Amino acid sequence: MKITPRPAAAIMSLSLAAAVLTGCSSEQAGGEDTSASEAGCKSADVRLVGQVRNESNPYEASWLAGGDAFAQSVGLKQERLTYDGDSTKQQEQISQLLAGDTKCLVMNVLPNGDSDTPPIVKGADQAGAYLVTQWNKPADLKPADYKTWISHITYNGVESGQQIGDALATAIGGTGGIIALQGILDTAAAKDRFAGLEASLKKNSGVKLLDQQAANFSRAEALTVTKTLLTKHGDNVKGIWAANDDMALGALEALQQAGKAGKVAVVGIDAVPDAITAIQGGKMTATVSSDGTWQGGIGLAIGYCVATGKLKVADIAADNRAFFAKQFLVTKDNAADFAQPKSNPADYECGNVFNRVAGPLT
Amino acid sequence: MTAEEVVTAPRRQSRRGASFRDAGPPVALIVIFGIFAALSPQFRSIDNVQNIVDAAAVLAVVTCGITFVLMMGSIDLSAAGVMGASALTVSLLVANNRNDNDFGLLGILVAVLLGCAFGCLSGLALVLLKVPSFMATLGVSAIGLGVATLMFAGVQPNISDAMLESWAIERFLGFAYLTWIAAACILVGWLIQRYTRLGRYAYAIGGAEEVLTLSGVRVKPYKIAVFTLAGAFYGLGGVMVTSQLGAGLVQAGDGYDFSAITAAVVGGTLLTGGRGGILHSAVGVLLVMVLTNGLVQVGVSPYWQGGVEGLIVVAAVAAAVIPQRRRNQVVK
Amino acid sequence: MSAVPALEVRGLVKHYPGVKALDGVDLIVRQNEVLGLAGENGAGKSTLLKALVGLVAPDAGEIYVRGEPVKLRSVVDAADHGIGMVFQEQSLVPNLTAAENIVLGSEGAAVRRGIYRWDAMRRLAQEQLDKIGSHIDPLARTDTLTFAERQMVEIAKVLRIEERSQHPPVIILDEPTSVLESKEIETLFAQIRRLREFASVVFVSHRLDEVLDVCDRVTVLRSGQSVGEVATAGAVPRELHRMMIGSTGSDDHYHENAAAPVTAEQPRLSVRGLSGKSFHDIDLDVAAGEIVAIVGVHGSGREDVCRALFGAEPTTAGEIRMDGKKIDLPNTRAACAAGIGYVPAERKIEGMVGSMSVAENMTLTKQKARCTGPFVAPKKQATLVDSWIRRLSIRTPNRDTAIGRLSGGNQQKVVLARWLVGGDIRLLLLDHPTRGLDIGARSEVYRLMRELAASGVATVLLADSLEEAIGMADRILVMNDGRVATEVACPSGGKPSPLDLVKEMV
Amino acid sequence: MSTPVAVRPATEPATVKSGPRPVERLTGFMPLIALVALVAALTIADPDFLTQRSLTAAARTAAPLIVLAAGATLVVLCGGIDLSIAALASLSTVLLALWLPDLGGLATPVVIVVAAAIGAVQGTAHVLLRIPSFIVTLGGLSILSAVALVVSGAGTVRVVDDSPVKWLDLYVAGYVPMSFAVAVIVVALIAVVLKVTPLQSWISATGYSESAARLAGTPVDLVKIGAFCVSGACAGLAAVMLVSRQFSGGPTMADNLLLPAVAAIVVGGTAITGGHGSVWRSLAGALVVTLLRVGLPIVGVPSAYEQILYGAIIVVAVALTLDRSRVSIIK
Repeated sequence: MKITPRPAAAIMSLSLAAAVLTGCSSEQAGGEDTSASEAGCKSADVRLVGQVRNESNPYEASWLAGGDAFAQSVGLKQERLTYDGDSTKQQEQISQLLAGDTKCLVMNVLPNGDSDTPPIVKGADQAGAYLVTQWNKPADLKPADYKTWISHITYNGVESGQQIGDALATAIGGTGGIIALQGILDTAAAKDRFAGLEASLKKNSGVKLLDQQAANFSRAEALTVTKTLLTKHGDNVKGIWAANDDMALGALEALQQAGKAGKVAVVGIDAVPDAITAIQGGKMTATVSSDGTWQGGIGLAIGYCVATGKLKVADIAADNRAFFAKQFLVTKDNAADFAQPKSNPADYECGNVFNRVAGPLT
Repeated sequence: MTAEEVVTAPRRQSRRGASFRDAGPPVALIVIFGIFAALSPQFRSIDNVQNIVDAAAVLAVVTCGITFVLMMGSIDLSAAGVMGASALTVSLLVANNRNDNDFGLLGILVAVLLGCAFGCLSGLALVLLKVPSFMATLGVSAIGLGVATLMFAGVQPNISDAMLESWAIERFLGFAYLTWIAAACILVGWLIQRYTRLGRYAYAIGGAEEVLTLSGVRVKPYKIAVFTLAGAFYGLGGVMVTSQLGAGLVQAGDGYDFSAITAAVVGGTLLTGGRGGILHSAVGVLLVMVLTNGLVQVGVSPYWQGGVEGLIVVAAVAAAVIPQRRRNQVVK
Repeated sequence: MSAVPALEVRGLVKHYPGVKALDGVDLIVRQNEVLGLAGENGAGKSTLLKALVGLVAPDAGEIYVRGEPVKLRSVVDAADHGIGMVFQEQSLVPNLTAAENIVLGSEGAAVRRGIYRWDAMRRLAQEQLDKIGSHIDPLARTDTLTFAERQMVEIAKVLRIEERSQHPPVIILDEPTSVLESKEIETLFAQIRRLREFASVVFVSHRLDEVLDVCDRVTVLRSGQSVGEVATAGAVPRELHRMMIGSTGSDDHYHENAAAPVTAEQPRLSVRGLSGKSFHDIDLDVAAGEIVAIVGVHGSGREDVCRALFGAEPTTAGEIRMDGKKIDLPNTRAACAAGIGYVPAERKIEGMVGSMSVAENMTLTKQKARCTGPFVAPKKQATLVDSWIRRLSIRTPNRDTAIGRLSGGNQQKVVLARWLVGGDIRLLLLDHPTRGLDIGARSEVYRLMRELAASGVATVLLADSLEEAIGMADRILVMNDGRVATEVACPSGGKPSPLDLVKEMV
Repeated sequence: MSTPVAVRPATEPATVKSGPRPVERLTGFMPLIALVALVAALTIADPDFLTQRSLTAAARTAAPLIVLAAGATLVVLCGGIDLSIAALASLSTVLLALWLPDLGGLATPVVIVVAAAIGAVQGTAHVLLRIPSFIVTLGGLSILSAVALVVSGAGTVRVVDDSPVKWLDLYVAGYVPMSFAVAVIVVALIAVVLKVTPLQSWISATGYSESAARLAGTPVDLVKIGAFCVSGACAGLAAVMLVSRQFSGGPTMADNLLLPAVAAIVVGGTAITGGHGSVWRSLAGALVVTLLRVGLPIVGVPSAYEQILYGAIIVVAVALTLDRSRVSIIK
């Protein structure tokens, strides 16, 4: 046993003891009063933050690009935050961000999963930062209950899952076996989309789900899983339903390697450029557009409008506080329209920000 | 003078070749293969066996690299980052949709060399900064991912290079070209391990590093060289993933670091170094792939697959070590 | 004989924290001679040797090779100057073949451009092994060889230095005979004499008769200084011993005068029919205060019996009784609790925790001795450890020094003290307790064993040599192929001769 | 039976007093120095970073990582590694979220005990089956993740009434987040228990030279199982902190904390080969890692460069903090 004192340990223990002696409180002291001040920010004072998982996939890269485009249109710069699909890192970044100056802070956030939304919302609400969230939130958490959580935007996963399911059924002529590639199992997107597929299967009784495996939204995993399933089910596989385009593209590679390119129909969701190209080239059957560029811009636009006072939270219709955005089934017929993601400044006018509402969140 | 140990008793164990303890993993492989084959007729089909071997290609190449590092008693977690960087590099250098480059084989070579460079960086951090390999390679992995993200720049590069694409699609004697490349890597790896100073020293460093120093061997350059060699394998692995996916992904190497270590260890390479080798690892890779494939084939729920796989890996290693259990044995 | 010495050392000084290891050592190794180096444990031999092969940078003083002053920065440096050493702690890579170990660091024709040529390597290694008359398979993995075989490989390896330097080499042998068999020792001595034809040899051994036998001249070190030089012709061990310890040594090397008569009626340890993987049907009784040595060749199973008695080796049959009470030894904990102590042969690996302090090593087993309730009592520990440091004359800067920094003998004393601090030791199992120790340290260990026996501790000894077994034991068990071949009484004054024992061992 | 032994009368006191040398003192402080240097660098990059609120947020953020790293440090000190901590923490968040409605305040201790038990099971498997801890815990990682997925129905489990864990979200003295205070108390507790009991000796001996420890009669197996057990308990506590912060439990919630936790241990200067280090070092290491994870993007480093910087800084930090005098060979 070493008896030499450890200075570091001593300092830590002392500060700890001091802390315990002084008692506890429920609120952090020293923070300024941060009740949301409706409106009143000068355009130049607004701080725009876009947070997504990473910059290394096309969808989220286009999201950030959309955010940049909007910020430029109002003469600001978007701060980009990425958290590598790491829930804890996302929370840590948010809480660190909210520990700074939050007066005119506008955040357009893609929560990693449903469970990540509540603490973000709570933190933003306490700090008085304007928040727009997208994709993931628990059903019972509603923006309408909060002052600065302006809106939650998502796409109807059940609907898109069903749409591509139907497209797939049509493509294989209404009968035959298909396999499904699921996303990360504990995300709402994965579950909703799969629920959509199940609904579609009910409708198309000739289509049989041979197998379903998780490929975690990953192109590489989808490749391996598809190869395995192809050998397992052989020629019975007429179609592949993938919960996103990355997996669909992985499945396409697997088909090509198995010498079955073109013989099996593939559908996905997200309308990433590669998928659009594949659809145009006839390799893929269908996808559903979820416009990343628009998502990146619109979240900031809504927040900016509220922060600068051009829009009042109280005036926003209840249906617009949490809504499904319009999505489009992309097939060979209309693929050309989606080939180039474009940012339309008119979408971001404060009067137009809710133009793409397809319906209230159910 | 007195004589105490005059006569040496007859020896029982073999002194040269493979010993009993090397038999564990192959036996486990055969047993697990047998179980799956009995459970699922699809599993034992020729197609599926081809599929398993093809699917093992990339993991085999990555494991070749990691095996050398593990033999030294170090560890390497840089595969994910290095593969990402090399995947992006190769996809931007061969014919692709992002730029007009069309360097073909040269591009592949550059990607492999980049892998070497990253490996070298890990080695330098270990040798010069004396950072344990666990952290050094973790840091290099992060750097690799960062470099890959820089090159990615928001648009996925899709390759259109006929040769690189053909690697994943064309077949020779029933197996994809990639599989033959992996087989070649295993052969090269084995030759390096058996017939070069680099390979033998890697093995010796794992056995008794201080002795090498005492014998006047400068260990440091060999350590760097081993990491560089491993980096080359990861670089090639990144190229192979790009060939399979038809696009350069930052996530090309996701998960390969831990799978490769698992495969190597399941094959009988010790994490403490000094034992095992390329052939052990090849068996380990097959074992892991048979497991992954077999679980899907017999229809284990996707929720449980990971768990069952973990359980079987632990059981396989346990079964392999039981014959050599001794009291007072050190297990880290 | 040329006038310029092959190797000369002048005024070498080396300090370690709290210890002056070398205090102005002078040494001359002439060409074509065998120089013996003698000195007690801690006299500075190891440090001096390390300085000669570039492992230790001296604080002051010069080293001259053939008259030229040199700075030796590494083993390679030393080898380039023709200085090579066979290390006491074996320096072979266990998972390489013997051949690779022999050529390691100077592969020559065996490796071309980094590519191995196994045939050439095997031939090269075979040549080296032939030189010393060893029949080891060059392609055997080193960890499958016995200790003695490994030592031969090591000597074969250092002889490679002949190829490395154009000048006559200087070869240092640090305790090369400590575990060799007599035949091998003879071979080694023949080899040393052959070496003398073209090289200089520095021979270090704790066996003074060996030193006198093979060396031309002996330099004696004491407390980091060279205290004398003796031509071996006509010298007697006693004279050397006197120079080493600075006074006349006692003839009673094994302290037989201190041997206490054994009077216990009931055996302290009683083993019946003990069987395990490498031993069968062992019967063994050790009375309190008795020292029983077990002798046998390699593979006789005596080490395993010893470990089995400590719960470190599984047994398949038989019973063990302590003071008449049957005990179970599923693990080492149980053995410790039963008052059994074990001093392993591989001190550095199994005996001590090199990074931990003397105090921690000493109290590692008998934690109660330094604790009050479940807590460590620093004062109690300090008093306890310091008292044992004094009682066993352990040379250490203080109780918080890492044990790895002490000399071998002092390390061994700490390891022994570990079993004594609890005050509840009843049976000590000593596996080569004096391996690698020199006369002085050995003598102290012997004396300690005697005192422990006198106070009633039963001892099982696996001795370093038959001589030691005969000198120390009250009774000797001879083991052969896992079984007890015979039992020989060994009372003071009626000691058997080594030959009697060897007969039974084979 | 006692056996007095007096070998030789003491002629002179054999011990000399000498404290640790200045260099040794400095290496003890290195993790702290690295921490301060990092804060300074971040402040230079963005002067707004050094505010009380910002530091408080960082401390709160770091709490679960500190606890995870502290527990795993014990395993590392024993010469092993625990790769299952993050997966175990994830599973624990799910269990806590599921049990909170029924057990209320009791759920917290129950979850910690369950997590400790799972850790002990892994330790036992490692010790009894003689499988390297790397493999056991890697297997444990997969198994625990699978269990978490199944138990949670592959979804997030919301905590509607989080009052039983809300106390962790309070602030001590207005400035110090309760979770951070708890984390420091845990570290202090572990450190003190180790220091005042023989455990410190046993753990170092096991980590540095297991065979020597065993032959000295040290309860090596128990020490190892105990280390895994504490590591599990810490994972459970980290899970409680995460739930209190996140208002829910999720089967993958803490998974990404594995490598940061290991990084924290090593950045703190604990030898990954075992035998040398301390939980205090891991505390400092966890703070460094947290600042890197959170601070770099906040001060405006772009994502790609952030990863590059993270990799480079962590390597340099380890180079600074590792006490090489205690470790002869760096693997």
